[in-house]
Amino acid sequence: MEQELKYQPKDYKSDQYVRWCPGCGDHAVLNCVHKAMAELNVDPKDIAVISGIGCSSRLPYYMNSYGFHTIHGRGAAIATGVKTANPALNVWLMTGDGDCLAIGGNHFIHAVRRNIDLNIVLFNNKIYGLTKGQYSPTTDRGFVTKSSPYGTVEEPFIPAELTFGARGNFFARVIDVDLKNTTDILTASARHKGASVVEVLVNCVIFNDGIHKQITDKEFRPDRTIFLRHGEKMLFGKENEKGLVLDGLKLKVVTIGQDGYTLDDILVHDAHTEDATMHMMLGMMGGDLPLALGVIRDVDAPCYDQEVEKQILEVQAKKPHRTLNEFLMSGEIWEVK
Amino acid sequence: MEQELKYQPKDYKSDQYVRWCPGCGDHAVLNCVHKAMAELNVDPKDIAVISGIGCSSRLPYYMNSYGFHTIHGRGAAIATGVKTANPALNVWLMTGDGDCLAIGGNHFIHAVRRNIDLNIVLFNNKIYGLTKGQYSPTTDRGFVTKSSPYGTVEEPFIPAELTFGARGNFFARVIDVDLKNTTDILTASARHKGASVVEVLVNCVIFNDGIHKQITDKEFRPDRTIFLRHGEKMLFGKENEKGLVLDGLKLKVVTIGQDGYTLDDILVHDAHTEDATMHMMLGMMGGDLPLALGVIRDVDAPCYDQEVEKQILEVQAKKPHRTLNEFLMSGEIWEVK
Amino acid sequence: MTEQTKVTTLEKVVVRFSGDSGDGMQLTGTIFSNLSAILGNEISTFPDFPAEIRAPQGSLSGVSGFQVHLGSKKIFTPGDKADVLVAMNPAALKVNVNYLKPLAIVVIDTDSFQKSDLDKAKFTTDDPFKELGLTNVQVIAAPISSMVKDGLAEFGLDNKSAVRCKNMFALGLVCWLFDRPLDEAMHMLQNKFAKKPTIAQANIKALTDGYNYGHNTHALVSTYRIESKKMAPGFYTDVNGNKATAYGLIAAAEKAGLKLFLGSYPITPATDILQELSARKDLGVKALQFEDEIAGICTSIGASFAGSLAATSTSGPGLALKSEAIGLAVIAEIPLVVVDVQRGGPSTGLPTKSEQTDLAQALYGRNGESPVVVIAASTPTDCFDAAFWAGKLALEHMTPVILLTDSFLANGSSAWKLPDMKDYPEIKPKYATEYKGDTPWKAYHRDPETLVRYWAVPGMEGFAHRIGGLEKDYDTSAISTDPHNHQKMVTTRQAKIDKIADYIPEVEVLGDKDADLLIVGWGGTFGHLCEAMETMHENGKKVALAHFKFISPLPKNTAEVLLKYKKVVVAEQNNGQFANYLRSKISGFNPYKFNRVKGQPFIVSRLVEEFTKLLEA
Amino acid sequence: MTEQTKVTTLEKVVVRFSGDSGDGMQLTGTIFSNLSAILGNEISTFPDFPAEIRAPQGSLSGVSGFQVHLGSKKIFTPGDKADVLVAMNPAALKVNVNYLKPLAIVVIDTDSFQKSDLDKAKFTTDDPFKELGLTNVQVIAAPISSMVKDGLAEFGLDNKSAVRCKNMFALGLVCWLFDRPLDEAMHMLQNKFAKKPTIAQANIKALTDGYNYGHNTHALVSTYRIESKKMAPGFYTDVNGNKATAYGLIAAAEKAGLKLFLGSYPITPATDILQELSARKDLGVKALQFEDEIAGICTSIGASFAGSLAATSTSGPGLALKSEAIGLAVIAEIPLVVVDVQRGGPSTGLPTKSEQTDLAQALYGRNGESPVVVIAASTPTDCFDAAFWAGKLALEHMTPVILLTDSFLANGSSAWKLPDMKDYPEIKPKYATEYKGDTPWKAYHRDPETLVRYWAVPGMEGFAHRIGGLEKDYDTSAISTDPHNHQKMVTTRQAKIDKIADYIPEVEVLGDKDADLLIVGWGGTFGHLCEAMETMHENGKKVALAHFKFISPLPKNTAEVLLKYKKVVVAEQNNGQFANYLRSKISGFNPYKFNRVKGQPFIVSRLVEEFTKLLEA
Ligand SMILES: Cc1ncc(C[n+]2csc(CCOP(=O)(O)OP(=O)(O)O)c2C)c(N)n1
Ligand SMILES: Cc1ncc(C[n+]2csc(CCOP(=O)(O)OP(=O)(O)O)c2C)c(N)n1
Ligand code: SF4
Ligand code: SF4
Ligand SMILES: [Mg+2]
Ligand SMILES: [Mg+2]
Repeated sequence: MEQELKYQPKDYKSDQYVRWCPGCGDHAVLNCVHKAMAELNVDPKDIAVISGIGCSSRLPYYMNSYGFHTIHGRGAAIATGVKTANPALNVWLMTGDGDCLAIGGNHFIHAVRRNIDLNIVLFNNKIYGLTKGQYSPTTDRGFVTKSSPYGTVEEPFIPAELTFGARGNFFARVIDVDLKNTTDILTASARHKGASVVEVLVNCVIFNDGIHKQITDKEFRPDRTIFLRHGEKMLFGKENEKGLVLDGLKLKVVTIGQDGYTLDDILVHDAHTEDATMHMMLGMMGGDLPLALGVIRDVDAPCYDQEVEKQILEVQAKKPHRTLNEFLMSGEIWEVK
Repeated sequence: MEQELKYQPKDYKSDQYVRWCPGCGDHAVLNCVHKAMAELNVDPKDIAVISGIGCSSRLPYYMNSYGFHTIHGRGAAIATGVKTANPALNVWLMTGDGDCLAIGGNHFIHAVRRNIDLNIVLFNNKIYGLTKGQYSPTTDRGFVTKSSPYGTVEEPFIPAELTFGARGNFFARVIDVDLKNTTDILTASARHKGASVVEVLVNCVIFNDGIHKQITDKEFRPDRTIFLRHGEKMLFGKENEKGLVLDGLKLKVVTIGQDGYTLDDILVHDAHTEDATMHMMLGMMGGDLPLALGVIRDVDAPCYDQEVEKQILEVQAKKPHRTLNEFLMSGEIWEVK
Repeated sequence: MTEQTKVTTLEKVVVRFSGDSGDGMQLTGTIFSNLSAILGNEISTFPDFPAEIRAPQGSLSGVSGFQVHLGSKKIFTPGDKADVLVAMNPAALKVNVNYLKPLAIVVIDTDSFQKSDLDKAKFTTDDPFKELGLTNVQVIAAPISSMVKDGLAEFGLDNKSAVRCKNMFALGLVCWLFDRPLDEAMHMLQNKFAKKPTIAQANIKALTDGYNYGHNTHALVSTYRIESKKMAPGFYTDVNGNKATAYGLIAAAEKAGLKLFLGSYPITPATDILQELSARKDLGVKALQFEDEIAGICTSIGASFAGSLAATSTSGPGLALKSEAIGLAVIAEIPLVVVDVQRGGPSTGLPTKSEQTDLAQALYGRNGESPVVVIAASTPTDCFDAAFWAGKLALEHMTPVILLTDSFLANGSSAWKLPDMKDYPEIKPKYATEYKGDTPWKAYHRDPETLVRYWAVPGMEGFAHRIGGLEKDYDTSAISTDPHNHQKMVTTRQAKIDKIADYIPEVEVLGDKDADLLIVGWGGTFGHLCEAMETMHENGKKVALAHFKFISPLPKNTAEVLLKYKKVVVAEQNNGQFANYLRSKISGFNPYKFNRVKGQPFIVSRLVEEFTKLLEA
Repeated sequence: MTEQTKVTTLEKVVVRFSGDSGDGMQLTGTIFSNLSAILGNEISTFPDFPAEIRAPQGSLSGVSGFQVHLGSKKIFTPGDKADVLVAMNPAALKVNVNYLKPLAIVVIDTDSFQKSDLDKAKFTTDDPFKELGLTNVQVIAAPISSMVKDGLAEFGLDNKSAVRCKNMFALGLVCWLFDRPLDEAMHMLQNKFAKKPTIAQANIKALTDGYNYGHNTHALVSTYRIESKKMAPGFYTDVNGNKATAYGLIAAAEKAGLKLFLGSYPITPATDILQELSARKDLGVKALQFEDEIAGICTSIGASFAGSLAATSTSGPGLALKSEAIGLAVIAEIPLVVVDVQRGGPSTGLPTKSEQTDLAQALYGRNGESPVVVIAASTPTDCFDAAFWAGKLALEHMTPVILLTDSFLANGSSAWKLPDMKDYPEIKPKYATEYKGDTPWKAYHRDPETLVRYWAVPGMEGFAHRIGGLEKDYDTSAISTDPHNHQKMVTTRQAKIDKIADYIPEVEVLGDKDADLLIVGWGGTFGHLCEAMETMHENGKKVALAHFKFISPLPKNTAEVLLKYKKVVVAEQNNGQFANYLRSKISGFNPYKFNRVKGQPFIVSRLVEEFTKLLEA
């Protein structure tokens, strides 16, 4: 599809000073968002960037599009209204792990279930940044924060798992420091029709510095992460020497050339398969298995906003009246003379 | 564990008239709850039955225990408070598909994630009964209700899937008409330490009559459902002639003696395995596969209410002060004479 | 009958039980009238036995009836026409067809309205109501026989004995309709069947089941008032307050040339608005049910941001949940209509009853200085105009508008002259394209006259902007924490609402110019207050009525009107919320208060009594 | 300086920038004083160069300083002691040690406080603050150098040039502290480095980064007032309002012999209460963070039902979210403390600013007639007593109590004499075991005197019962829709709250018995109003102050007090919410109003000015 690219990343930048801390991972994501939009070639006037409250939720101010910085946790519901009212808009939801999964958890799972065509960017720094360091629903069990001075006693949500539990059809995971892939995947998420969830692992340099270090640092990344691409083998490691195979209902890491495993044994990633079993297994990796990055699931399904429009057209095709007066006159009426 | 059974089901019955419609599935569940409690042999004074709002949520009034009929959707949060404040209580949450999964969705997934020791009974009639017939988050796509006069355009939640997506450790599914199993499984759910979710498929004879008929009717039940029991083969059919096997990452129905399948090939149900992959596959069955009934997952994990208590004891073991005055005197103070 | 529930507006009521002679209607009627007497009603009854001793079952001549007229006082006759008819079979319906009031409630057993039953009563079509021309009755159609059979399964009765209890099911249903506790009826049944405890229990069970059925289904019963005595020429239809509200919103969207969006969540007694608008896909309405009330309002806020006329509908507890989001709409200054169909509170309270207890919540239920427009509808048909006004003010003044109706209006229906939309004023939101200021347009630049900010909608070229819940700079529209700016914005948001007084009608005073007593009311009590005033006029008293539809801001002439009369009484169905509000706004205003919080409409005779006392005080 | 933000209570302020001579402190100070002048402040500055021209880097003799004294009027000197000190290295800290006010804010660059730096300034330990005896200052310790390096990476400057911008980072931070917009400073930098655009840009970036750092971390800066001039003998500690609130709740639980439970969700400026109580596991407190504000209150309601002293803490938007659940606590009649630390509204508003704009929401923000107790704390240390009272009234009167504090109290700290719990009254909830009625106990049976229902807690033998949000029968405690019963319950719930007036102290009048003007206030403005009164006394004016802690119900002598004075002014940080409430309660009360909604504390001199005008009017 050859199309003239009319926009530059800067065309999406607003004139507001960016208020994030120096070194905050959100800066990188913002840049990637600008780039992804240029890539998508969409007119800034047709973009609506919605957010809740949190450091990450300030992003709309830094966009030169239409934007609405709303209230804590309600971004998903407000974005649902924007998109349903006007499906022609390109609607993004910028949200943090607290905003999206604590107070906003319900709107999030319902937006995902309805498969409304939103591009949801979940900034996961495993902490409440804006309120200065309390634990969030993604904070690891036992972690000490300002509101868990002796460590949390809760199991964290795994955003991929919750998304799939809520019938999600698009889930991707990226890291703030990987600008190239983040841009690409934001672009892919916007192209997906339906609710797409992109979890970005971001660093909060002030209140949770280094929380993703064990994964995102250049030295660990090749061995502790795997970047999934649809149709490609699930390989990772510095030399792509390792891969994933299925062992019963479990995924297993093997080294090519060891224990008799060859490249042929390695699984091929199918992001488009409807059954979510494998996507769930991939999304849940971690610990001994590499953390999955990239688009884990990307399946087409009816979009809420489109279905609403379609139903109106179907009904209207059967009924002639279009104005209130016509409608009322078509009902049970009587005349007084 | 031989223990004298001191209580009869009637000891848990209150003197209030039961206000459900004749033929409503909730009556049966109420009876099973009474029986399960007798089975559990727990003193009514140590039971707290919490509910939100809905027809099903009126259940606490029909119990002779402590009870709290709260506000729509908030039962899970209120029950969390009851149990955390006093872990010695036996706490039940009675909730409907609307109460639990629409307005109450967030409290539900968080209660499940925290693994607080609640017995959650989810009355799923796929409709809002109390408000007279609007669709709920479990209503099938396309279904016509008072608020979806042209059919819904939403994908329903599957409670098992959402529970697992929220890190759930106990999930069971039963049907209102099967009193024996419902009683047993309610008992098992109460014995489980942690958040246990029991989805009961109930009939709303007034606003959604027959919604589960295709599954619960005696004639269909043997072929369209499978009752899972930990450690037992996954068999079903009138003569237990059919069973489930694994075909790659998919479950498949086979007939014993056909296509070379023998009893040995049939999967054995392991409700206690930590990995939820198989439980998710079982919970998602339907359509061509039989609907899974019984306890699908039952895994031990730390309980929130217990962990909160434990942490207090740990901290107290290290600090001598127990009163506000002692604590204040141990801080940074100065004296004016 | 001083107080009753489902049949709310009537102070006297006629109930007729009618069925086959074997259906036990006499017993049913007797029990009902006895227990009404026990509850303090005056009663007059009329048992109406069939002429033939053994007429064929189901035939017209076999119909047996029992009529009860009951009320709080002065019941001299068994009444002419029935407000409620229980018709156990088609024959019973047919013989009573001329004895029904308009919009009477007719309870039928659908199990006895099968083809063969209709034949016996000599119906020729399968729609007996249509055939009888009964178009303006409210039918509660329940499968009574089969429910009774199901409900009594545990008693092991034979089929016939079981079905015989269906009269008690019907009685239970009527008891529910009139909020009659069942205890006395049970007692009577126990006595009557003292020797047959199983039959007693079965009858009691059927009675309870009928009650519960009514309770669980609410069976859509509405109340009826004639709002105006003279009917102007034109086309009419019946409409209840919820439908009128729905149509008013559609009308406003039409006049503004916008799509109507409703984000909502079911809640009694507001659900009908969602249901009516969901069905209006033919008119392009997007009325959608979301996961809760917060999502209901938040999707609407999103839709408003995207350029729709957006509304959300709820009742008290739902309004509480929407508080935070209303605040967002206030500071974002976007148009939004919030309909609150008031019911009995606090908390879940009395979900099917009517009150005016959400006024204070509507005015004050948000953090910060957070002014909104508050409007209240006064009759079922006025809900149309009030909703239209709400849409108009929201769009033209870029503000949330809370429209208060109540359960009584919502379910009450009236004859309604179809409005001609040509008679309604234009609705013209001020779009950013109309901005003519010297400096480049910013999101919070205002029309100097109305203080309304110009509306820019995503998709408009050249007006991309960001809004949100944080305080904004008056000039640059950027986030601001400047103290002076905050004061200025707080003052401006209030002034914007206050200025709306220039765009709404003044409050009218009905009745005597030189009245000795001014009655002040608002919202759904209009009919009763008006009737009370008229009755007092008939008694030769000089009274006037000032009834408020616009509450925030108040009409410009409010202080003038209220301070003109020596005696003023503010009558409302709460503990004095409007009176307090008026006192906080108008120096020197010290009215009497008449307050009832019973979940019931006012009773005209009581109003007259109390107001007359005030006059004499 | 009329208005400033983070350093809130001062009308004049002294800022000192201090660092090595290479650190650019003169430029920093100059820019800051210039832009303050541009913003309308009077200023007086004092550049303080090092004695030696080229003292060794980091040494005591190399310290260069620039002091600015600024305020709204009458600034004659550069000031004696600093309210804010920027110390770029340990030497700068040391030379300024004697020029700091108590609780001054000290900004340091932690990157320059390493061992080698401390050595150069001749520190012998690794804790310079301790070594200098600087225990009562507020330190903002930021890794300025490294953040500047990181922040400027994109400019490709060499390390030295980059680090040289650290003065601008410090300036940005101070600008944030005083709410100075950066535009002017940027302008000056652009001019200064006109020929080196990269350097200009780098300096601007560092400036912005410093501002953002302050903005994002808030760097925990609090305000300080001396509440009482004479200190009674005893042990003291510093406490801010949030901590005092937390301790007050602990104290109430202790006195009642109950566990304290707090269900909460973080929100500025209330988070500290959750954090302080989370750390009090040593005292057995269960203070837990839940998924949102609704879960916060609902878990607390559950805990209350289960027999704890339960509380929830939040700020305005969170209170809005809790509205529906507060209604449940009202109708269920269970004890519950809801702490609302007010901040600037509406909506998200100005989260770090202070207002009194949630009073109306606290009083009225629920559906139905839903009365609660409302209390407001008047000083940081009074938060302790107010929270104790809240717990006591909640438990002894089985009701939700809303405790209003505000951002100013919450973050303001005071010297606090440790309370001896023996001096505090007992807290005795009425348990069901104390019920002595004739009929068997039911959940809504009441103590005839207080109208308080008896408390039965799960686990108690013989008192199992069901409560909920639906209206209950006065006698049987079963669900009831009876109109008379509803009226009775509505009246009783209100009467129960009204009766609490018998159990709280009367409002005290401070100042002149025969005052010409009575100042009326409530909550966190006490200090300023009191100071205003005292200043006016010094000016020979006769004024008095009635400051309210108990708002619903009002103290019994309220009407008497308010109607006694010829002139009364109600002063509050909102648009008149308390004044309106008083007017709705007290016939004939027509006060003047003094209202400011700036997110800032009152300014005493303005109060004096305005009140004096009123006296003369
Ligand atoms: C109703 C409400 N509750 C609480 C808050 C306070 N609050 C603001 S942001 C936030 C959490 C932010 O965490 P997250 O969403 O992870 O964003 P981050 O700052 O980490 O990017 C909280 C609790 C609020 N603004 N509104
Ligand atoms: C805040 C609030 N919103 C809405 C309602 C109205 N309401 C009561 S129950 C209910 C749904 C009931 O459905 P479900 O939970 O499935 O229970 P069921 O009646 O089917 O057993 C609704 C919408 C309410 N009572 N409170
Ligand atoms: S506090 Fe954390 S999340 Fe917020 S801007 Fe700073 S680094 Fe980013
Ligand atoms: S309406 Fe439905 S769910 Fe409610 S009681 Fe009747 S049958 Fe049961
Ligand atoms: Mg976060
Ligand atoms: Mg349901």
